[in-house]
Amino acid sequence: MKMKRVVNGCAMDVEWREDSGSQQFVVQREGASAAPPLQSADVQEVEPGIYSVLVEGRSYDVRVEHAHYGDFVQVGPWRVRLEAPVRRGGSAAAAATGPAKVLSKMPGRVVKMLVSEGDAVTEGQGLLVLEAMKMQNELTAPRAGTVRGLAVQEGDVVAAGAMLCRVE
Amino acid sequence: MKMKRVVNGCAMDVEWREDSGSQQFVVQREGASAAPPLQSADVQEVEPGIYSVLVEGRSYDVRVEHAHYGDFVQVGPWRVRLEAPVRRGGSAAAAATGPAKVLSKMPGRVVKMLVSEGDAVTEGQGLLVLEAMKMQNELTAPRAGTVRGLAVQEGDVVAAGAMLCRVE
Amino acid sequence: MFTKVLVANRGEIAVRVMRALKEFGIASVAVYSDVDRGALHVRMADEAVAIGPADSRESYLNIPRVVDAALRTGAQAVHPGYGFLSENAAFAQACVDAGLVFIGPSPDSIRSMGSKTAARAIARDAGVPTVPGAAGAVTSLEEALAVAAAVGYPVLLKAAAGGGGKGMRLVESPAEMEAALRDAAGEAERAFHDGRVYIEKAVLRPRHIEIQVLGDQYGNLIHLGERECSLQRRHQKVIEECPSPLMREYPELRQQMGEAALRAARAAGYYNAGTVEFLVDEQRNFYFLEMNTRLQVEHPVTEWVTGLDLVHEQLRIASGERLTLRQEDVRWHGASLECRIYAEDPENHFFPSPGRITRLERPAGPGVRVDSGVYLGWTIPMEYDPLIAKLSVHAATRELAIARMRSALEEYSVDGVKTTIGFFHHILQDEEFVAGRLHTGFLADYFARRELPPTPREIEDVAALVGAMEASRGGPASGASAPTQVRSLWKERGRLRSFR
Amino acid sequence: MFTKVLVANRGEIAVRVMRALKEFGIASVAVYSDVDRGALHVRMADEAVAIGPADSRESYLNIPRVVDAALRTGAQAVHPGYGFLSENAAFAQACVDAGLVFIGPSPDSIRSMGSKTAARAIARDAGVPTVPGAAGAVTSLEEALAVAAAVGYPVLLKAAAGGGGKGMRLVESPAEMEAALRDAAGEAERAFHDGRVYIEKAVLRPRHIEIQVLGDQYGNLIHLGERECSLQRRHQKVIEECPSPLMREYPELRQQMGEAALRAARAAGYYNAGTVEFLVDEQRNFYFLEMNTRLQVEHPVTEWVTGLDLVHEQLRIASGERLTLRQEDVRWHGASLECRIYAEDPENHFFPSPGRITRLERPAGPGVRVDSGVYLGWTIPMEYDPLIAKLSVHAATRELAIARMRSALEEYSVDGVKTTIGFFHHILQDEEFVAGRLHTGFLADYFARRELPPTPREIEDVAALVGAMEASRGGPASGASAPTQVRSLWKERGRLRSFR
Repeated sequence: MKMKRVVNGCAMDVEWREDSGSQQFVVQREGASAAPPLQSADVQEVEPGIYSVLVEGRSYDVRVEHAHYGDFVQVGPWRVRLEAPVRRGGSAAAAATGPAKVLSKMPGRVVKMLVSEGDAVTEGQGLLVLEAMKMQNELTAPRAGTVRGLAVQEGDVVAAGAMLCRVE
Repeated sequence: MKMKRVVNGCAMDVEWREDSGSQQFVVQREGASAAPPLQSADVQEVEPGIYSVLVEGRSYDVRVEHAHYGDFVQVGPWRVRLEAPVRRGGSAAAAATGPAKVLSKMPGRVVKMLVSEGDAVTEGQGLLVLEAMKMQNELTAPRAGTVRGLAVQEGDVVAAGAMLCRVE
Repeated sequence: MFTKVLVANRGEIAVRVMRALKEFGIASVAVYSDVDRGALHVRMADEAVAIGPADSRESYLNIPRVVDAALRTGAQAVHPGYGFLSENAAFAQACVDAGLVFIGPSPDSIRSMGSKTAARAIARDAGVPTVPGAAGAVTSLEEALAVAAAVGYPVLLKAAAGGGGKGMRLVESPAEMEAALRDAAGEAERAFHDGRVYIEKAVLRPRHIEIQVLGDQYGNLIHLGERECSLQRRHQKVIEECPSPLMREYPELRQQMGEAALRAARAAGYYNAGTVEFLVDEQRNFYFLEMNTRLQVEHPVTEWVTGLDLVHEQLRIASGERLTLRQEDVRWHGASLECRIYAEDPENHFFPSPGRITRLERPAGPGVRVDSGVYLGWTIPMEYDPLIAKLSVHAATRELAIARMRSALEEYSVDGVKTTIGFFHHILQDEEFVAGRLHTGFLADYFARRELPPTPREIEDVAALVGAMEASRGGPASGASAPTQVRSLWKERGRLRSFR
Repeated sequence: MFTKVLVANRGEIAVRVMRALKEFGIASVAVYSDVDRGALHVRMADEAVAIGPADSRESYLNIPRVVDAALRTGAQAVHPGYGFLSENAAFAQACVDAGLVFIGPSPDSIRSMGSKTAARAIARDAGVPTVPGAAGAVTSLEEALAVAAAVGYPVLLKAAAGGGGKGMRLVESPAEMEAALRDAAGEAERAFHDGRVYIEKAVLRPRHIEIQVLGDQYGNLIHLGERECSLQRRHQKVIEECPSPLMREYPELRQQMGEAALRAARAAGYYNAGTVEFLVDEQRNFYFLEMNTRLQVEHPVTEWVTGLDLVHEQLRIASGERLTLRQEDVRWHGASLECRIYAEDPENHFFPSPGRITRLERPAGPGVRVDSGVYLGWTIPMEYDPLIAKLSVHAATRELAIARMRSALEEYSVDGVKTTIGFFHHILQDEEFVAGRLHTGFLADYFARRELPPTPREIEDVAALVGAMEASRGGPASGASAPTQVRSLWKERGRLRSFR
């Protein structure tokens, strides 16, 4: 099997084959010129999403977390961010220039609106204040533009990742 | 809803109705003449198979276990055996007189056969020796009769609940 | 001893108190708000009473409802935990008036120590050093400027009624005073319904060290030594320890500060468990800061090193027993640390991260203690404090305690919410921390200077392999690119091997 | 200190040793058999080496494979845990010969204490009382009958080479001797490949009390007090505690037995951690039983009361450090109990119950320690010891420790295998146990006399309700009878209410 993964922001090609129970695998970092070593791994899923991995005798306890704030692989004390590869020319590039979505980073209650639909805002200007767990957080405009599609009002409870408005 | 349950060997009729979030319920023991009290319960499944139950203000942490050795309800420190009601004239009655199955009570390895197919045995006579976790256990004939359908031999590994033979 | 006690709290502290009640054979009554119906403290209690909606002003802070719950269930006493109503003199008084024992000090002690200005006056009169500053709350900008000029800048503005960093502002020059005063008063008003603010000289790079005291209702008072709580973010403690690294160098300080704490507590007529907080400057001068008239979050580190159970002691004292322990019986063994595991994102200004716990594994083994208020599958509500659990350890030395804590943090995993677990793991490897050079600005410095070690290549390789294997099976993190897009690495390496 | 250590064991003790290694910054190497590939000790290790099939004779008991694993991974030392090769002098010798440090006593000490007859002779020569009996193994029925007649019936037959109750038989009259001798020798042969058996006078209703000793390689030896291990089934300990309830009444006994243990250990040239086991009769005479030349399963209770970490001490001693602790530094605080949580059915002669753990919740909080070798989802193999975990507690008094243990047992839940959790919960409510009237026949008496309290009606009601609700949703325990079969209880009670 072959697969591209983005690990801690670095694209990697992973190739592995089953070899009588254990896996032979190679990981090539994008842009790296040196040939990566062929390694032998024994990967056991001991619980759903939890793996015991032996690589050349070294033992790693690996735990995959899929959460609303992203996908992570915890390898012992190391926390590694995992992403699927972004298609070239896809939304990542568009996001920098197109309308910016303002998403809630956490579940919370909207305790104060600082702008109204159609307001012009500068980058970094406060849009609204969310409160969760006795802490208030001001969400700011990711770019200059006009507030559109304002989806919340004071007192609303929003989920993590909820769209609050766009700045166009 | 109404349902029959056998709790610690005692058949009980349970009836309950949803009443704005909490349950009104009645439990009648089979053969009891006194009218059972109507009680109010708030039953919340906090995790699959784990319930927080409030009955008239008293809090019970309830945990249902379904295992190969039976169904149990753990209520705080109390462990209660739970069975579905046996149909009248069903297999329970038949078991006392018909062929008796000899089942393995635990996973283990057959370390010694004490009888052969077709042997006549008396009640309590040793049939075979199972070993698990460094402990040997002799399985005995539940009744007098003839050994039939012997399904294992020395060295076999058997699962809990596996049919080992019948005594007819 | 009591036969039934209501615990007027939630989360880990309610669970911790209920464990002690059970050990004493005392029935426990939980109170809960609508979002806490399935909370661990409700599940652990013998009885539970609903007291209102999620908003704590309508439930956990609602005095009549809590008192009513105690009376209706026949509880003889109320344990307030920490936070919520624990330092509310009106609540303590309401309990007493209703014939309930308040498991804590007298309403009078709470009242006198609850006002920071009054507490400072009590301490000063008892001969306990305090930070130079105004005797009472300032009433005008002019007065504030005059006091600041007299004690010298920088100065701190503090809420007279509160704690936890709310209403606190550092003022470095007269020009900043007006805005700071307005902000501090506003925040204090919102947090404590009391906008009064007082001024103190700002102690630079101070340690925050507190003394645990314990007293019975017959005037016997002892101290159980110190806890160093200098590691704070937003004036909230995150790591606490005993002994303080300072006491290792200057052991006489424990006795000096202990005696000062006892003078302050005695002046307030204090009984039950309480904590006297001090600032300690770089010359090891210590200044009375405030008294917390309740059990502290971080009491486990004192329990580890003294071998005492503070909630057991609280129950004995509240039921009228005399202290059997004398000051000379108190001994300190080894070293203990506590990390507060919060549902917060330490990489993003400790942003709260409420949500559902989808996986939970807790550390165990020798010298490891977890005080937790959550369980697998529980949704941490957004309405309350983000404390998930307190992880504390004990070992022979501070070095071993740090090593034990690091191991325990590695064993700890909570999925579904962000936590401070990884943050602590980094902190405990920090040279300054390991050297014990602590002060309340430590974390700000740390974030500015820290360089996280790069993830080793072998770790990334393992992560990439597992991530790829999971994605290839259509796991949640798939979005796999088509196999043809990836070049064969075997071919490139010219290592075409035959695989069985 | 070492930089890499191989742990020649599995289960909870391998995990416990690895935790200590990590705290010392030492890399750990696990060994595992085929069925243990996913075991917790493999997951926790830094490196792991497969050493053979499930049958422990081909893996965990295979000396060349274990030594080879240590050499190949570059480990400098081997920790044997308990059981398996831990008391095998040939293994200790093989380690030494391969240039590896064996973390334990010298091969010579193991050898001399490994033979029970030789150990008894050493003890006797050192002035430590032993149970009257034959000086060596008996070689004929005639000799056995003569010895038994000399010391008086009842007598005990014991395997010269082994422990753990294997090859042990009580003989109450000459008529029973022949069969008992044959059985004991056969069992000893199978268990230890050594059929030799010796005879001792049977001490009636004895307590089993052992003394923990600790010595360095320079002749310094101290004892860490006793553990009472009288609660046994099939000669296997199930509950251990410190202090022994006997020592509360007769505190001088600790010193007397401690000194006797040190004499025996000194005579064997003993170093590292070891345990001297005694029988104590009803007149408080104590008799040397045997010496266990390794860490004991129940070492946590000693760690709780002394505040020491025995594995840390083992590592220090093995690496050549001197004991820094003197006898007068050892102090005992509070009381500790340990319950061994086995995958067994206590209601059915402690039948083993291997299987997959489908749900797991472990107790936590102050004074609670869990040493576990399993995890949620792990299938406990049928090939090894059924010990799942050791639950130990510490509190100020034995009464509070018992209460704390009961609470902890209530918090503990393991589904998918039967366990001894509920059994312990009952035992800890037993009057005789609470009174501390312990002896090695306690459990046999207990099973004969105990009357389990009937399940309260309210508990059955709740169980019936939850069971019925679950079944009504088609849960696994359904097999629901048709609704029409059940009479309406509302109608019968004449309480037709209107429900919204």
